[in-house]
Amino acid sequence: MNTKRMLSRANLDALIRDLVAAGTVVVAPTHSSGQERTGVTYGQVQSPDEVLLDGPQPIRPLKGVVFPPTEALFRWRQEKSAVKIEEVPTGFKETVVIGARPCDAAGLEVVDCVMGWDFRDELWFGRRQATTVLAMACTTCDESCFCTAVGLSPTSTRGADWFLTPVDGGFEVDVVTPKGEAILDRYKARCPEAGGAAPSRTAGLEQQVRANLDVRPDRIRGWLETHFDDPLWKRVALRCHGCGACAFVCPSCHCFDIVDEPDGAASGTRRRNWDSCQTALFTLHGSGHNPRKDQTARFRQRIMHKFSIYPARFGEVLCTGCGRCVRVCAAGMDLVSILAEIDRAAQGGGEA
Amino acid sequence: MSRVGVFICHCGENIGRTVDCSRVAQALGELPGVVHSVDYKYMCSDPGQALIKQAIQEKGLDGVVVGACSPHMHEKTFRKAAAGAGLNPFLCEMANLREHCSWIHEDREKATRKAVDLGRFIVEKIKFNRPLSTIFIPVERRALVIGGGIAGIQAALDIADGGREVILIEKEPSIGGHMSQLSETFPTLDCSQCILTPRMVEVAQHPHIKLLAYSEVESVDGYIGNFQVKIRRKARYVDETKCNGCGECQKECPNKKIPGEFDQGLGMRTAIYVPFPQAVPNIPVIDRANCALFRGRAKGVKKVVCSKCAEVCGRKAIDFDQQDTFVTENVGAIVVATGYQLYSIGKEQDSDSLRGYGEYGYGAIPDVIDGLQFERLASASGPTGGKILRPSDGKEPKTVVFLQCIGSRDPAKGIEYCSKICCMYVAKHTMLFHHKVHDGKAVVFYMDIRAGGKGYDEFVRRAIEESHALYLRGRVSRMYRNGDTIRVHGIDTLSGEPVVIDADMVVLATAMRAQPGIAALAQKLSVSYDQHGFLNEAHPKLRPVETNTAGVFVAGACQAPRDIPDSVAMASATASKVLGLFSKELLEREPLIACVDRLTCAGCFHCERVCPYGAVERKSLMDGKGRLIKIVAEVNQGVCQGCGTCQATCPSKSVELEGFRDEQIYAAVNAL
Amino acid sequence: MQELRELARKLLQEKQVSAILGYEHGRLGTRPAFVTDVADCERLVFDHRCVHNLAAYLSPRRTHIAALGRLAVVVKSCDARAVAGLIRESQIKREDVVLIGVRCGGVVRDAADARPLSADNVAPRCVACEKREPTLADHLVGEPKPAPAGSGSRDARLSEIEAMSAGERLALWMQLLAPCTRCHACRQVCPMCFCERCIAEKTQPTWIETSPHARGNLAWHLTRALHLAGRCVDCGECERACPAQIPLGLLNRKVARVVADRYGYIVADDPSTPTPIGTYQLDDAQEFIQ
Amino acid sequence: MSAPVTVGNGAFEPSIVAFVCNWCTYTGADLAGTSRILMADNVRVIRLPCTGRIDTLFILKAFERGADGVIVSGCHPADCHYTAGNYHARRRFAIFRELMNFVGIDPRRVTFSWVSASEGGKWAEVVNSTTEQVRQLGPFATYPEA
Repeated sequence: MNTKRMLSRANLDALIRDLVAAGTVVVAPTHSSGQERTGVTYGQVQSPDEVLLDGPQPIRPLKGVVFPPTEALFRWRQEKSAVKIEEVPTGFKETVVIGARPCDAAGLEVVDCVMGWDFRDELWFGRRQATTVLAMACTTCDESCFCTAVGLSPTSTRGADWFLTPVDGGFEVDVVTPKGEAILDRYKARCPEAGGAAPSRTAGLEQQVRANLDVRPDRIRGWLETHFDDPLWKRVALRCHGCGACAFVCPSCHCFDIVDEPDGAASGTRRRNWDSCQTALFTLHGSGHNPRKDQTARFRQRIMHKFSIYPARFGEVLCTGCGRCVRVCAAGMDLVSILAEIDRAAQGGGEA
Repeated sequence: MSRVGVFICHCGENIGRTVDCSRVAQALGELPGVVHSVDYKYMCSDPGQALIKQAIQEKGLDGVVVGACSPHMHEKTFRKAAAGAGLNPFLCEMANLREHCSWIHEDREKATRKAVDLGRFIVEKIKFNRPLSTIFIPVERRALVIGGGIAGIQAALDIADGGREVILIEKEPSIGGHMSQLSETFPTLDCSQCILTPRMVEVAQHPHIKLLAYSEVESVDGYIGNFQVKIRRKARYVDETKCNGCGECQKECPNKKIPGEFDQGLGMRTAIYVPFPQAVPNIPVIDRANCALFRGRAKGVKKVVCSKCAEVCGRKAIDFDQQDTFVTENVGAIVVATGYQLYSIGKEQDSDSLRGYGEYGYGAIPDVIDGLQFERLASASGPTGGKILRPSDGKEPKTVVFLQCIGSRDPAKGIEYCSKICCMYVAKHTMLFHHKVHDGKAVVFYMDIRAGGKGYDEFVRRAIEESHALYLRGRVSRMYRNGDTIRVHGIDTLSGEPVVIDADMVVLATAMRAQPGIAALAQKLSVSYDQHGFLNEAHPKLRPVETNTAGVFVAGACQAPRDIPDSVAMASATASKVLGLFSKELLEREPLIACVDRLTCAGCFHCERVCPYGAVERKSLMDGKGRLIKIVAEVNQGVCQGCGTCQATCPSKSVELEGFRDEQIYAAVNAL
Repeated sequence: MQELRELARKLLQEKQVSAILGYEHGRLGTRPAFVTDVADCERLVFDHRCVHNLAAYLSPRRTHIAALGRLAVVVKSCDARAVAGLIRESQIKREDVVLIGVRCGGVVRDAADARPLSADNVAPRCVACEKREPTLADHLVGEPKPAPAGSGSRDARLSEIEAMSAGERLALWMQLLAPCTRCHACRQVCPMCFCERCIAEKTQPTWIETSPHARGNLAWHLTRALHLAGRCVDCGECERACPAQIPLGLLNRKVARVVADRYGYIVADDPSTPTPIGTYQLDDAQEFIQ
Repeated sequence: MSAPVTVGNGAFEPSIVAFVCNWCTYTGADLAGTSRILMADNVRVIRLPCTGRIDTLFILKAFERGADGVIVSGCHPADCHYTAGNYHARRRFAIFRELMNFVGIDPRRVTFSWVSASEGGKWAEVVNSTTEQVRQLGPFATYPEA
């Protein structure tokens, strides 16, 4: 399992063609098609030409592959004296993700904790099982990246079944999991054993990311546990619109809403859809009471959940430092600065 | 789970011929929530209704769907039947299987399928119907009548005779209106004053009528049954409580050369004056513009220029420092009877849409007068003591030309409508002229003679046949002074010949227009008006004296040109509407009105902007400590008529129209 | 910039307001700033990177902002249109807010874009903007600025879509709306979306399905555009906030053009003009009605 | 939603919902019935008090539920039982129709009409012409997935 292998660019292309030909769904960073603004996103590709491994970070995380923004749970039909439930065929398709960012691959593993905790979410794990993640070390980063601050790095292999490190002429392949082995077994011919250590193209990236933010999650967690009513919340949440875009682009946010959508007077589908704790509706009670009464409370919840509550329960920070929440925020909310400020406060540095 | 009962009517063969009613009943019976479903020959018959009542009671139905004819036909019937069995009537609805299905389709299979669909819509809808109760609104059983002409007087007297208190307000110093200016009235030629004056006195003396003359409506708040009307009592400068109407002040007033309004400028009055001898109330008013004292004050003269009236008044009733005062009256209904004004034919018009008749020389040629001026000349109480004399030289005119349709029916001059009364009063004028100047010659230029009405056409025939008025069908193109006379160029279109007449006097039958200021009053009352300023009735045929603002009624010429019989009839009609409204302490209204969800209303007031009735009000919500939480919309139950435009406009659907709530419509669409 | 800071200091010192809502330079670009301390007025900036429409913060639903007390807000002319909308629709009172109008020469599309303003990065609406200083303002700061460089009509894309067949248009919109995840960021940042409970959140009945599928997405985006008819101030915030990069401005722009063509109404920063919805003319065009 | 009705010859039979006002069009449709005017059976009428109450959401929902066409009908201008509901509706639907067209929903699927209480014949024409038009356009298939 620890043997390094070499995958040339030509062989990667061939691998993609092989997979597509075998009917496997191949997901990779690609141009978001048909949009007015061009961007890179994870999407299903049909040929290696569509794959963009050198582009910027995809605008949406990988989580949609195993956790679609909307999915049917079951259908119901109200009959004269009873309600009938019909299963919706799941049909998890075998999927291979090529070129997942380490932060996105790690996100899947982090969310596994909650999905398999008190109740095993078969939809999540069904798709997880059917999905093989060939993650790739980052070759670019920007001022919003902070994976190193949450225990990851541009080369961390968490959540990856294969880990590709870009080298001259192709990629060095680490096969990380048995699932990775299984793929390797099928396509061994494309990945000969590597001759020797090739020079990595990711050097220096980790330092760059660390320069953005250098904090300790345990210190942050300690501060959060004792500062529920800190004035910091009110101050930093002021500019938050509560739009929730941060949650929708987050690789680790996993909250969902369940709705019944009728398709007739007495039948319909129960679906689950992505949701976000940043909107008032998220916690609105039927009585009209809302325990998180304003944006201050809602923003605090997001930070608490990621850096205190989730770690307390699962020992994992619910954040992979991808930086999408920073990039996407219309109001310039900057989690990097906020975490830095909390970390400083935790060290007795007080308010920034 | 609902317990809905479905009742499918065959309507004899009317539905049954095309729709398989038992199949419809069976299909609807299979829907969840339907616990009873039957078909029957005639649901509206007594046994049919008994079926419904029995099922309600035995099966404990909480909704009844009758698949039969149009709800316009029998909704009331079935709701009453449902109520009879103890079910809230609003939990009963109809599916229209006859007019909308069996009568318009032939294919039995398709019609049956459609009938099932129509029934299903209503079954699903009714699951969301809510029991509703009639809304009761307390009624202040006092009425306000605006305008003290014959229409206002009649309305006030009828309401007061019905035992309800009336506040009658009149903007002029005396009630009486235009009718008090008339000499005789068509078609009977009885003296106007003789029939009007007793009614005016009756108003003054009626225990249930509170007369506020020389007063105007300042503002109106509230709604049917509960209006608050603020009234401006204009300063007369004479204390009404002290004055006994002796008239000494008028005798002493040095300024006696003011053209009097009552005589249409043909007679003179003093600066302190009573408009006419029979005025009610008989209390003078000071015309500030023509009073030496006030003119002095206006110029800044310190000393009192003249105070003769005050000096002579034995009761010390003159008060030069009197101010306008305001009173607020609570009333349950309002009758608008503000009457009309005459179209001014001169060049100066008060509206851009109107053009005058410069070519007829009114104002420039003194012996060209309008119909009301002729009334004053013919009136025994008028400036000439009832003699027909020319304003220019006081001579008796021998040839008088009457022109009809001056302004009326002339879109080029800005008025398309017929003023209705002119044909009749011109005929009357020719008769009065004939009676007073036996050798006189009356010539009438007319477009058409419109004499519809009891005894009206006979009246015109008498003018022609007995008073020998010459009626020429045609228009007058031009008039100018020709020495002592007025040369009139016209055409007789029946002979096709041009006509030239040298007249001693010309009388113009000018159009009737809405009162100046009517738009402002209409806005205060939230009553709509047409492009000419006449107030709009709620329905031109079926609700002719109501307006779209519940509790506000119209009588007389403020609604359209009206003659005296029409005005009086309308006035009595409004009185009957008002008394009907006042017959109960509580007003009952259908509960199918809008209702705002305060919790979700954001107070943007789009609903307020679209409401045709002004039924949306602003309500401040306070917390327990009296701090403002937010301002939300609130629907006034007395004003809302239930159109639902507010709900379709509300972005968050925070206002719901009962009977057609979103859930009900959604359920119907969902059942598609 | 000094003029703006001086004014802010004065307003705070004289206690005319308890906070200034303006812009500051953050670590990664300009962002909204809430200044309550006179000393912090130094942080205030205004330049071509001040893209945000701060009027959104004035909604009474933002209770955490309302708690700050009386605000002075920095407004560009597009932002002032939104303030006018909030006043027109009774959300705030004119006297409850101090408006610091700024003369604006256009802003960039993306607040994080540090480059100078150019035809490449200018927000398209700014090129066509005919009003470079707000009328609705208590104070006006900055020098008059020229129109930004930029090319092409901003409605070119609109016309292009209009020229397609119905089928092509439908296919296009299905594709454009497909990545929508119904986060409703478009709504949350919109200064005119101030409802207490959005129609998309109404569940009895659920007119607009919240699922990000074709039905839900189309119903949502059409209804939002309709609710903004005659109200959208064309500030571009919805499009900027959309994490799926959906060109929402096209829908709003289309409706604005319909409203302008049919009813001669163009949204301005005058709170007294009534919106075209809520009023009507007897002779409104009805060529589409049989 | 019941499946699109297919009759003998297999031709497509559209499903059409009509939202009509109570006072004019509903009564006009009643008149068409009393006058025994035969018309297409594809239209299902839902009664509202006024066109002012008819929401664009109704139309969207009807399409979502499988309608192939929609009719919205009310009182002629100046005839509105509630004075002005139809004027407000006219603006609402004018904008809605253009927006709908812009996103590619064929506006020929939605008929807007003024049908008075005396126009039973006109109602039948509206029903027939809309049915024919929508039949030509084929099923409404904007929403691929369930």
